[in-house]
Amino acid sequence: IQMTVREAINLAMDEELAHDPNVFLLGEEVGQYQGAYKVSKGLFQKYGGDRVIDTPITEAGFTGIAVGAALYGLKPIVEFMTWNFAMQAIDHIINSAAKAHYMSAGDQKASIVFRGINGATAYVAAQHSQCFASWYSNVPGLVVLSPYDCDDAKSLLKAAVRNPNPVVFLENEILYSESFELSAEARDPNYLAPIGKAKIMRQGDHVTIVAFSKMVQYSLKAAEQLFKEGISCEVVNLRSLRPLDRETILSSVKKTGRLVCVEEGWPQSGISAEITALIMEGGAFKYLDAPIQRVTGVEIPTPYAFNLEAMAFPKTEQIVDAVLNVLKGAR
Amino acid sequence: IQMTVREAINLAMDEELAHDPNVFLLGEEVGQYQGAYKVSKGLFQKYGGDRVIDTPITEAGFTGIAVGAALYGLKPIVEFMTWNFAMQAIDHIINSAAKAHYMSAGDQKASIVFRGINGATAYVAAQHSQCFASWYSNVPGLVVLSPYDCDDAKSLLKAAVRNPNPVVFLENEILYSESFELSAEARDPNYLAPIGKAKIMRQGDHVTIVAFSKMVQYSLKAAEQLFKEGISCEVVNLRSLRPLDRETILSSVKKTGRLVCVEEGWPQSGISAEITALIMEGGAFKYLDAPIQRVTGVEIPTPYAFNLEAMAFPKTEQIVDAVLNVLKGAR
Amino acid sequence: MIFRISRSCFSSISVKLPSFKVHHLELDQLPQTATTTSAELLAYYKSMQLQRRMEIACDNLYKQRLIRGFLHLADGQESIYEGLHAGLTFDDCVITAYRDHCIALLRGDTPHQIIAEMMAKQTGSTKGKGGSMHYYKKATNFYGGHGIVGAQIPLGTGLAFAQKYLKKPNVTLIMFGDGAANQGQLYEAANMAQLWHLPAIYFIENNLFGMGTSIDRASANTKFYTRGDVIPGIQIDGNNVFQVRETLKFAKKHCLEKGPIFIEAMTYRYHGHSMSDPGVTYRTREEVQQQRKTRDCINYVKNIILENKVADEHQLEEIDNTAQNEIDIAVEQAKVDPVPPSTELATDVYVDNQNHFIRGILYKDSILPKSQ
Amino acid sequence: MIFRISRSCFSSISVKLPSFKVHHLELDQLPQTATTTSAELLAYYKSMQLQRRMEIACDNLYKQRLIRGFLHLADGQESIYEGLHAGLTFDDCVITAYRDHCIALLRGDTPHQIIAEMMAKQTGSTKGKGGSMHYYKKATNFYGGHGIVGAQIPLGTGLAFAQKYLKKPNVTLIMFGDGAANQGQLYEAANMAQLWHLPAIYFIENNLFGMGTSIDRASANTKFYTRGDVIPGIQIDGNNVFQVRETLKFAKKHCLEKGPIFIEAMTYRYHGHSMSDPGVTYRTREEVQQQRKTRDCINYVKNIILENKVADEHQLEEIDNTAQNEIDIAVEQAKVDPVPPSTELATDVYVDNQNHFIRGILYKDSILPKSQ
Ligand SMILES: Cc1ncc(C[n+]2csc(CCOP(=O)(O)OP(=O)(O)O)c2C)c(N)n1
Ligand SMILES: Cc1ncc(C[n+]2csc(CCOP(=O)(O)OP(=O)(O)O)c2C)c(N)n1
Ligand SMILES: [Mg+2]
Ligand SMILES: [Mg+2]
Repeated sequence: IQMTVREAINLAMDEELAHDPNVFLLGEEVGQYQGAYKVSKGLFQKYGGDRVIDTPITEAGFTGIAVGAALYGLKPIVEFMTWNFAMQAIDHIINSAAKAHYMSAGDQKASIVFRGINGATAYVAAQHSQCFASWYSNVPGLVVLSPYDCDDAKSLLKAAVRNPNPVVFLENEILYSESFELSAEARDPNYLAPIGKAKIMRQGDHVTIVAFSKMVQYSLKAAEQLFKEGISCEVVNLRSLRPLDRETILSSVKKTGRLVCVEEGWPQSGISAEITALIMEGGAFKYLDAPIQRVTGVEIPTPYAFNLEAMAFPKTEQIVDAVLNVLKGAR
Repeated sequence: IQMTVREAINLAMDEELAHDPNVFLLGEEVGQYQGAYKVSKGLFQKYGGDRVIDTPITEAGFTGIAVGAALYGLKPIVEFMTWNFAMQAIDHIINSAAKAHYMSAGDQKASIVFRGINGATAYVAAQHSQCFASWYSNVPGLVVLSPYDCDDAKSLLKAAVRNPNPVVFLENEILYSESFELSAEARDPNYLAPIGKAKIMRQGDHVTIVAFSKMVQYSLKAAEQLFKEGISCEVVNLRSLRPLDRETILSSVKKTGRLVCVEEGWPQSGISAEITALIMEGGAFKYLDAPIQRVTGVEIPTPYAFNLEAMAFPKTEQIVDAVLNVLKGAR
Repeated sequence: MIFRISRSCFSSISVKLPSFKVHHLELDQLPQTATTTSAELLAYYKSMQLQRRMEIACDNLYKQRLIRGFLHLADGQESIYEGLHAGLTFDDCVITAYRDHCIALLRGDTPHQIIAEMMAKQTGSTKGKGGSMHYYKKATNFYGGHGIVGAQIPLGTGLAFAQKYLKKPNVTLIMFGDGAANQGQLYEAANMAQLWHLPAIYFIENNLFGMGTSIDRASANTKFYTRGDVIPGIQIDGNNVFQVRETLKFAKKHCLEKGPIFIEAMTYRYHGHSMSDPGVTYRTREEVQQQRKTRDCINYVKNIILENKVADEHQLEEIDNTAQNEIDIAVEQAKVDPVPPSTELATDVYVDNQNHFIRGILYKDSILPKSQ
Repeated sequence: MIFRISRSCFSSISVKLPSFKVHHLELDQLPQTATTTSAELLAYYKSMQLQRRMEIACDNLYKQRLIRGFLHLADGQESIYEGLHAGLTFDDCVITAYRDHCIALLRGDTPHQIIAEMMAKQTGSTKGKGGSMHYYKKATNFYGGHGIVGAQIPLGTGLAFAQKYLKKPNVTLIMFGDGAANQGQLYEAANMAQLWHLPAIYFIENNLFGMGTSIDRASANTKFYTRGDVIPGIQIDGNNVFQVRETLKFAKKHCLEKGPIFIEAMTYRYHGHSMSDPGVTYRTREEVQQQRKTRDCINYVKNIILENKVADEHQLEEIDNTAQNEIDIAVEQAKVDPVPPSTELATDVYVDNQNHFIRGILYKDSILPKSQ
């Protein structure tokens, strides 16, 4: 069956709310309004206001409350209307949730999911379209996931809810409305995706393209386009940004000898920077036939103007360009 | 003359308060108490409570107030007792300060310095010893500086205060009490360090060591120790994390062909990851004779126990080890 | 357009103000009437019509997909902006959230600049960089235009701090919604404003909803004018331009003498929260109709004009047409304006932009600092 | 140690409570007296002595550099911890900030575990991982031990949320200082607690200073018991263990029936804020002496014991000695305890730690997941 990523996330939450009475959803407009982006559609009607909870616009407060509830033993899903607003609450994600288990030598556990849209949303300007992938994945104690398609969205979100650790779940607003096939495996309500495993979306020999979220789509398109020119790309969908799937990345690069990293976020100390460093220290350096190329968001706050915004984030074209570069740029 | 880094920062603030009546300092305990770490010693007495301002323990509030004052045209220095507490205020640093100039197409300007101790402080455990260098330096619109010695501390802080952009200034508590020579140049009240310039602390040929803040010290010690074994290390003190001094880093690596990056923070998407990616794309890849090695904080929340804490952060020993590795690990 | 008006432009008309509610203040400190003139009434009427027609034009442009992303319209709330404009000067600062077009207009942007901005054109107020939520004008002390709920509150408090620091005889008006009033940063900022006697006016536009959430579902205390705790507060009818104006005059004086104050203005937005919200799932169509019919802020001025025979229906229609015409011209101009040139992409990141390396999507497309 | 006491252990003694101040409550809802027994008096006395001597021992250990980093002592404030312990059960949650040793003791940690933790030993409450600011005990519903001012307030509100969600007949006590009371997250959390009728007790330990800043320099409203706005509040003498206890009993009942409540307990810390603070730059030595002499919380119990001839000076001294002895033994044991093994460095980062790659200082020293 086909469904949108919005529906896949909705389905994951629906199943998890049904599966465990200690699971609840809270956030701004998640209940009666059914979600600012309608991701929680129908859940308030189905599970009631005690389990699908509308909060005031107080991110620090409700995030702290959710972490506290998790420490007691509940399993909250916190929806941030966007991850941009979570900056008001980031202290609770890092200091109250991520560090609690370690500081208490295992006494305090917070099984909690923080989810919402991350990165560029169309035409909303600088304060509403930052990518926080590298910040959160910098922090030990957190699990950080970023789904691409419906299979990812559903089976990773379910895995996140059942994970005993705090999980940061980075969604993409533009993907919400895109349709994908939901595989038979992912349709099974008992199926959880393995956390920490990347997914090879397309096999290839000449070059590896590593991407996550919306950028997987452009990478696949680039691979398709390049295939017509006789270039065979392997496209790796990271899915998990912490832990990173070191084996899959390293073995793909060892095979192809060339790597292009794609991300929507800013380059400096981004995900692609980490992948580059991982190649260096993970033993794949000597297999590299060309310097790794990054394809990233331009280093600017996001502009509103449609034409400028389009220039601010990677598209198929630049990925193709980067692949051609790494193929050309042998040492 | 010799002075401590604490005194150098104090002197910089003293001179800037004297230089420009629109400069003021605010933060918790900066006034009557003379600073939790005594960095603002004597300033309240000298400039009075209108310019050296004690705030309640409300980071989000006073940071927002300082940014607002900067937008009006004042030049605030905001002291965070530690950068850990600035997570409560990070939205104002990023969304209110860093993005204002761009979103307003230049109408809004915020000349403001956010400063305080960053990274590991001794024996204070996980919530008080996180390094935020990579997060802030990820963000366009910010300038991010991290001084090592007294020359850096004084002349960079003065440059930060006069810079027209929001500046994040990352200090180190352990260095506060360490003494360094203040050069004649830096003693000059008119001298400002150039922002975006790294400093070669020691010339060398066999390997480049890049570090910032406290880690420069261990790198210098490692270089000294290795020198006795006939290994010549070039030690680069980054000083500016945004903008990075690409030329200095690249040309050093082109010369030595080997690179060790040292940082106290967590590795994933850290500063060293960025330097690695920079080498790749900046044209130094082909000069590399061995994979770049990172020497970083262990990927854990900081433990309190003295013995564990000592194991959590890089020391001279691991830098030496890394240098020997890159020298051995030729392809 | 000139027409004869039936009474002198300058003879004064007295208007009775609605009752106030007060917190830590005495009712008799506040005026019971305001005076106006024919000229002023017509000016208010025209300006409020201009605001409304600008908002409606944006609605249409959005439906044509010529404006995109978030768009928060303020029609229904025009008297607030008109009143604050009348009660303050350009030396007083104003800061607000994303529902900011009308304030931009009153602080000196033209309808053309404002509309062109939303249409993402080079001629827009911020050259297309900010869009609907981000207008500013330092020259008239308008500080935005903020997309993060609550963030403008400490920022505005900081503007007031600066005014006091520099000994200016001015105040800062900090506008926010009933939803934003629950943000902790309000309490942090207001505490400092009171401790330090800052000239800060905390102005709550209570339009009964924060997105789809009614005030009673979001706020344990819905008397927003009392939310400053020890800080005095006033509740007014935001639909009454004169009460808004007089309250701001009072507040300004109060602030400069005693420190901060809270004002809660009861108002109503006709549109949904933003364009994706039809605005009638959490409230009824009838409720919106009822508000329009009985409490419309432009009608209120219109009625005074008619009652006092300042102008007749026909003359007001002419004003309406002029306003509409002005907006139409702005829209047409904006439509043919150029989009920002691609060189604008990487300007304004820093004040000294030319000193900075700005990486492109690919490294080879990066912009180098001038020095390199 | 056994000694004869001069009256029956169980005959009840009535104690007059100091007056309350109330906000949105009636004074006559609160008790004027409390009853106690000889046994209870002696138990309180002993427990409070144990707390104080533990704190003093830490002070000494700090001076010997056997405890390091931050150390926030609570001597002077023991009656608060004793009173909350008496007024609640282990099914009620407690959460606090970094001034947390005494609560850890009352929630079941031994002096040895507590002291060993500060001395960074493997036998410490959290194996040396948390140190002085981070004690926890899920088994008795003690949730820390937080180093970020104010963070425990929403967290505690979340514990109360969970209790209500799971329909437990219990409450959460959320402790914080006068300084923390200005944090915006308090107002965000309290708003939700009131909206959702959560069983949350917001308990302010008002020791007149946040670090070196006196309450009047930090708070526009220093009547902390009124800071919940529409939430009822009570101000009490924190030095009176009975008033603390009775107020908590009242508050627990109130919470379960009606929702949150604020309590402000007036108290005083004898030490500086932490060990780097001599504590006498922003207040005088005389003031501290005066507090010790006239308002000490242990003396208060001691005097009741003596007045009621429950025990004599000599017998109390014996109790003191026992307490001291217990602490001394704990200290000696902690001194010889081993430090945590290096294998502890990378445990407990995740609940399922074995599934995670943990990078070492050098890549080659990384810990691989079990699967690899
Ligand atoms: C910190 C933050 N959280 C959430 C949002 C999303 N959001 C934008 S406006 C809004 C409602 C605000 O309501 P109110 O303050 O009453 O203002 P109004 O829109 O009614 O003028 C919300 C939830 C945001 N922009 N920022
Ligand atoms: C967010 C944050 N800001 C600042 C600090 C530093 N700090 C620790 S305790 C403290 C004073 C708190 O005072 P109060 O709340 O009155 O508690 P008390 O220490 O008096 O018990 C400060 C400023 C911190 N730990 N967290
Ligand atoms: Mg509203
Ligand atoms: Mg205190």
